Amino acid sequence: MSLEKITNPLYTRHWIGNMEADYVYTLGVAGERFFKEIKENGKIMGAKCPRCGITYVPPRMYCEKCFAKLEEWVDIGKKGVVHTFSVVTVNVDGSKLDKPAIYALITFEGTCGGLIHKIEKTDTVYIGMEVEAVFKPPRERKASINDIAYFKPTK
Amino acid sequence: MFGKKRVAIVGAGVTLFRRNIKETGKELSYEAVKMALNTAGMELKDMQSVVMGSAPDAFDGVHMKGEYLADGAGAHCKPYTRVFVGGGTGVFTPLAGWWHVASGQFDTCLVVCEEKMSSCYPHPQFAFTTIFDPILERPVGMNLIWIFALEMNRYMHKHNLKKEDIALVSVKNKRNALDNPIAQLAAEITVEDVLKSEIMAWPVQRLDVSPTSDGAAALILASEDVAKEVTDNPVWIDGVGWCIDSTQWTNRDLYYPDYVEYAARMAYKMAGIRNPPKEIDVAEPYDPFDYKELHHIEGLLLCKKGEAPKLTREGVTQRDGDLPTCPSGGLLGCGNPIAAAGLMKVSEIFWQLRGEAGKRQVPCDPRTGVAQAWGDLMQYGSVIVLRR
Amino acid sequence: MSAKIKHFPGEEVETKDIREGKIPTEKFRPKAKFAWSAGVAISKFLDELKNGKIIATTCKKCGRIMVPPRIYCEKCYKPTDGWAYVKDTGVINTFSVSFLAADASRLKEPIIVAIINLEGASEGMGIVHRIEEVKDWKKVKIGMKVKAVWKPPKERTGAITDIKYFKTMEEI
Amino acid sequence: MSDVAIVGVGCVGFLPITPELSYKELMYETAVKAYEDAGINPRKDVDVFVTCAEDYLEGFSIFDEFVPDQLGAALRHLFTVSGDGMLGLATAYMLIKTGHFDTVVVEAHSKASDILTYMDIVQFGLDPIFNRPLGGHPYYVAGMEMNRYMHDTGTTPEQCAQVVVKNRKNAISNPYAAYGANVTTDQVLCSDACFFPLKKLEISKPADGCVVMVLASENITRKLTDNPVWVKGVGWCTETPNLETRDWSRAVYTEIAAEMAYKSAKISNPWKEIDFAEIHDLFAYKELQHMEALKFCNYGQAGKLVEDGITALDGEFPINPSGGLLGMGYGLEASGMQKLLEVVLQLRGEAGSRQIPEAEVGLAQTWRGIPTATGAVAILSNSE
Repeated sequence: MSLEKITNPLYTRHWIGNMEADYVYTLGVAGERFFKEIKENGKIMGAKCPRCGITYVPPRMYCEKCFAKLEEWVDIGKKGVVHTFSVVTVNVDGSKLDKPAIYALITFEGTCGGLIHKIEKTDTVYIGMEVEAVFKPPRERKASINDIAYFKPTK
Repeated sequence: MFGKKRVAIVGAGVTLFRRNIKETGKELSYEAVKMALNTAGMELKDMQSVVMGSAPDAFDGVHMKGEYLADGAGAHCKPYTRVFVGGGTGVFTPLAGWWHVASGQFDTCLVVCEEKMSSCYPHPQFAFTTIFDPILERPVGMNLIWIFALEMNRYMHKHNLKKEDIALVSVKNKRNALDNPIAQLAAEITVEDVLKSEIMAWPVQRLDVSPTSDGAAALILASEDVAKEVTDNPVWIDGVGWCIDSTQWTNRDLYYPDYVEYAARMAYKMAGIRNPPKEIDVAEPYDPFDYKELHHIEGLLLCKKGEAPKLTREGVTQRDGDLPTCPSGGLLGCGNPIAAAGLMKVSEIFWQLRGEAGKRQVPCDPRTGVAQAWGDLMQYGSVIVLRR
Repeated sequence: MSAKIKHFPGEEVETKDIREGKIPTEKFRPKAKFAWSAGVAISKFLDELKNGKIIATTCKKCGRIMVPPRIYCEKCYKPTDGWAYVKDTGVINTFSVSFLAADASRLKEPIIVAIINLEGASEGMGIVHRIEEVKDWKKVKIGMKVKAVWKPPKERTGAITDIKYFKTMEEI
Repeated sequence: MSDVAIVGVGCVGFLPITPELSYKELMYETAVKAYEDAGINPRKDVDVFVTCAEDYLEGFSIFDEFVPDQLGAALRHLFTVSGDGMLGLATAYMLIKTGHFDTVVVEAHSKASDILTYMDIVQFGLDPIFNRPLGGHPYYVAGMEMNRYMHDTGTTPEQCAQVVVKNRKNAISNPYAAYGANVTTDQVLCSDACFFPLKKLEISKPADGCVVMVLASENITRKLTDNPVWVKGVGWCTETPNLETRDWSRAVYTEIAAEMAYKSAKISNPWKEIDFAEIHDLFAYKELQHMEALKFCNYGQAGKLVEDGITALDGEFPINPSGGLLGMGYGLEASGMQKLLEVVLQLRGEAGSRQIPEAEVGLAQTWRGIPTATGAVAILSNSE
């Protein structure tokens, strides 16, 4: 233990700084193909493991369980089910959001995984609710998860 | 060594090293692991534990990137740990794999190193500004290259070296890399070329430096029993060593890496090596800068202080010399995806000891090899001794 | 890298294709802001810089006068015993002449950076800072004596940059 | 293979802020306490030092650089585990088991108050391609998990709230706790549902502090102390980093880690063979979910145990006697060490008014927080 301590609260110095930089991420081999399908064809794809028989959404380059390479891609449609959700009322900095945002995991029949996304155009949301993807207009798409504007209830 | 377990390397994999690679860090890790598993004739389910090594999160641009990379590293539902000692990580990670197996806790351990430096835009240099003390050093406007330049200058001053002496390392390693299919900057260059290249921060010039890169590498470690089951040709980890010097790098004489010497002594003691220059047949000292290889040859006690340039001049460190260093082409020739580059060095020694290095094979029929990496603020040494 | 392996994975892409948007990417800039507590030793060090002085801590056991100051001696692993001023003059331990700025951009006029062993501190106790007022950078040598050039008292904030730079004692 | 014991502990904190100490000084003060407790000189008696830290929680790239001096590890054998302190314990355990090392020091700390934008940093941990571009407060992940957990198990909001009431009350008598308080179930239930169904008072608040532990082989342990705490088993596991493919209801990482730890500790009936547990409760529901993963009860039964007071300090099976992270404060990568610290103190009989009578075997469990599915479990005992 040191022989001296700071005893004057006005004397506690702090140094302000950051660790900020710009990042540009390539989407990866599987990611690039997945988002190009969304951007160009408006299709949500999954990838099937030849060994486990599991269809992964989003598609990956490999099966995380057995490490087989995933090369068979399948269209999984636009409709899914809310597996779970959260209604968020605050921004990252803790300030109140103008209106609550619903984040959810949407799962697709016969597949493993799903998509994390926002749900809009609804006052109610529940686990098991059927939802469908609403895409941005083709020219606004950038090969990004945000090319899906949001999910909305099918009914 | 009664009661102590021996650990073998039974497989290795490495991706291309390039300035930008399309694969995500996860995908790069997967490719390296898949190759390592194939070379060992094993499957992911055979791996009981996984260790990840990767340099700052500020390169890949993901907080807790060890967690992010886990599935690509093959860690799904497995015991998984990331270790991190700056630039020394690549050689340190197999040391962590070693204790997973040597402890008797696991029969196998998958060792993975990954770096995707290109995510930091426009240049990974930026991430390096935050390796310095925020109060005393960052305000001076520190640049990573400076700290190497300061060390290089001190080393040259203390031993009265010329840049010509040092440039020979770059010439050798870039030439060695011509035989390495993963290499990013393999080239036939001359000392003249190095001396004429652009001055970055005197005495560091463009061709004294390894590039920034994307890449991944992986090793499969196994206990003695498993190793003997899967291969006739295991390579044993017989010595491990690591050491860190004080944070106060401006209070130390940078001309000599004490921390590398301490790490080497630890590893040699474990391996029972008393006379390193005589007993070590091939070495992969860490060479992110050309002078660093010399610095590290000395720290590894492969010659006396200040004598590494002489060895280089006399051709001793060439592939066909008495003590070949960086037969892989090193970081200067292959590229420097930090942690992956360090693990690439370990895998090079692995292939050399197995006699499978092809055009890069050193002719001396090596039995014992050493790989080493350096890290932190001129501060970290990690050393591994391998035997066949 | 075994000679038995013929194919090495990894799809190379060109920097310019990323820059020009030919390859789809995601972009992000994190907010990562910090307020590091300076603590006992460095708070005092910064305060003294504001007064135009450089303060060190001392260890009676190993006899060292240490700068930058710390509240523990890392060699003896005991609390440091007291404070001592060291001089604002010193000797160049090593230096570099940089044509690169911190962001890796190219400079027209080089920056000289050095580790300066301060007089009055123990052997080899250096700090890192810049050297300026040099006409011919090729004349900078290890072992040269240098002196701190301070900001005017009113402009000092209690920072390492209260020392603007060091300059060589003899004009070069 | 030698047995492994904890022979010294030190703790400074946990406090909401520590403006008077730098992170180095905080670590120094703590390490001195641990070395005094163990009766060792770190410059001579320690074979390996392990520090547990993540760069963005410190504000440095390569935080490893800034660690050795204050631990007495300059020119010694130190390294960083980028993970929770309990992974540091697992590492120390393995190092000693190799037979090459006798004494290993593990350090983990939190200087959370140095971070001005903690939640932005948590967000920076999300997958940069599939998740992060959606934006939003990263704790939506916790809200989603709690929702599915409650849906599948029938756990009620009241039961989750009672975890908060219990833990913050326990913290009142813990000198290392920052957030001890008498909170009512209603207060918790009425607090803002910022991440519905997760409420504001169900979220642990960050705290500053540091924990250092000295571990030793059997031989050295016998020389150093009459009061060792033996590490009977350790387990750790990463399920998957992918939000899409993980189990949203069960803590699979804890199930697997517990299985590994129970196997080495030769525990077949945890509820009977373990006396108390320290469980990661960054969010109140996590305590319940983790209890089930640890096989203290059947899936979906944990809420009932809390409701019935069985996990209270004076209950049949006390959980988080320290006050947990809800009561002590969330010590980031030190949270596993906070858990271990309380188990050590209890097993040494040094837990003051929190002391659990005749405690012999304790369990500590940790999780690496959002967005990970990584955790660890350790089983400690004061008898061999």
